[in-house]
Amino acid sequence: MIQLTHEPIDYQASVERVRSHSAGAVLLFLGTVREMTQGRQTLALDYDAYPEMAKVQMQKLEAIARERWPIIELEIVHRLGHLELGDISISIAFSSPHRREAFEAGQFLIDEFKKVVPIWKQENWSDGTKEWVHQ
Amino acid sequence: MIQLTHEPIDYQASVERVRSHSAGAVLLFLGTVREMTQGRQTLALDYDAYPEMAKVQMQKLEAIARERWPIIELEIVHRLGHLELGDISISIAFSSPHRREAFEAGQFLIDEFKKVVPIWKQENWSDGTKEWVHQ
Amino acid sequence: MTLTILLFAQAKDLAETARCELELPAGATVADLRESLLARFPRLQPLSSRLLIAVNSEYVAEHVVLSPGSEVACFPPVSGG
Amino acid sequence: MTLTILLFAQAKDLAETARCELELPAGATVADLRESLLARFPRLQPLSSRLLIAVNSEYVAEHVVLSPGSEVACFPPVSGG
Repeated sequence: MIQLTHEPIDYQASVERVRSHSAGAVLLFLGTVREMTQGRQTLALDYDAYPEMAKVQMQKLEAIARERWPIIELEIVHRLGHLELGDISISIAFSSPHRREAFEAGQFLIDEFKKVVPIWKQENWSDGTKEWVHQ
Repeated sequence: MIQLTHEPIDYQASVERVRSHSAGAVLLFLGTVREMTQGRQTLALDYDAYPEMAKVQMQKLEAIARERWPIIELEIVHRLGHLELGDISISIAFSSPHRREAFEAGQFLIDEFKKVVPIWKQENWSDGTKEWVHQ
Repeated sequence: MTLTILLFAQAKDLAETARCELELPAGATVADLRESLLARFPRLQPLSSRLLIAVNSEYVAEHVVLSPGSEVACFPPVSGG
Repeated sequence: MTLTILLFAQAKDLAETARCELELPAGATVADLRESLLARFPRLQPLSSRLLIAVNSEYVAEHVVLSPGSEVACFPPVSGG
């Protein structure tokens, strides 16, 4: 299941939904708003998206991961809009029979997400300037 | 923080405690009781431990991980006693500035945990037999 | 054909619009669209080589031929997560 | 010296006790203790080479010399997590 939301992410609900009697492992990755980036202080982040394409790309990502690893249940939620320090921007939760594949799949999912899903963040620096992040 | 408990593990409390404004990533790994193991059906698991040594080894594990990766906050909780299908046996939650080190550290922590921490599980197979697991 | 282009993030800010229409000859490719877009919005030039173009929610190669009715989007490298 | 040995998991089940006392000469090593333990509990034999011995909550090498008052534990490979 993939989702874009403007509300705070309820990661516990995701974890509960992916738990399974077939699973020996559950992995949850959260991206959170970090205060310091290369010596500069952030006050907040604003996330913008191209929602229709983001959903298509997220679904593709899920399909690719399911082809490569025996994922049982998977939920990816990304938050959009204005996020304060410490807020959760993304939650990736999934279950798998064994632990090793869980770490591989988790790293793949977040790495690929950051390459292909059309979402952009704008830094609100503490000096009052705003800046789009283009990694 | 490391903990052994006979109660269900409150992983959300762990995640909330490790979240930090210095963190860009939070990783949670849960081990859960899987029904099928190499074609055999489990009804439940019983976990036994040598608690004093388990705590020493868990603290060592935390110290080694903190030396190798810039972990901000870390909590490892292992449950002991009788666990039913789907129950959480271990929760490893921690925060780090960036995501890459999170996956490396997470894999290290669970792999090493399973090698050095004196905890043993006994399978309650569906045919009524019990068997200690010695991997 | 007339194509509607959606713009996002810094591309939207630099172009000062979230969407625009471009008139392109039949058989025009993604490369042609890129050229036409930069001509229309010279302020996109600094992003130029990094500007991504998607057609119907998929990333496409420069030589792909555009069809009328396609949903085209133009944006800088993504930075979600 | 008299050492108290704690037994866990399958080692406890096979020995049918969670603790025992062993009388060892001064200067005895972990290897000596292992031998003495297997002599006392022949039923531990199937676990023999896999039996782990810890002293004061640390894994120790076979040549380490034991001290009176050490907390010694004996158990099969761990399987937590």
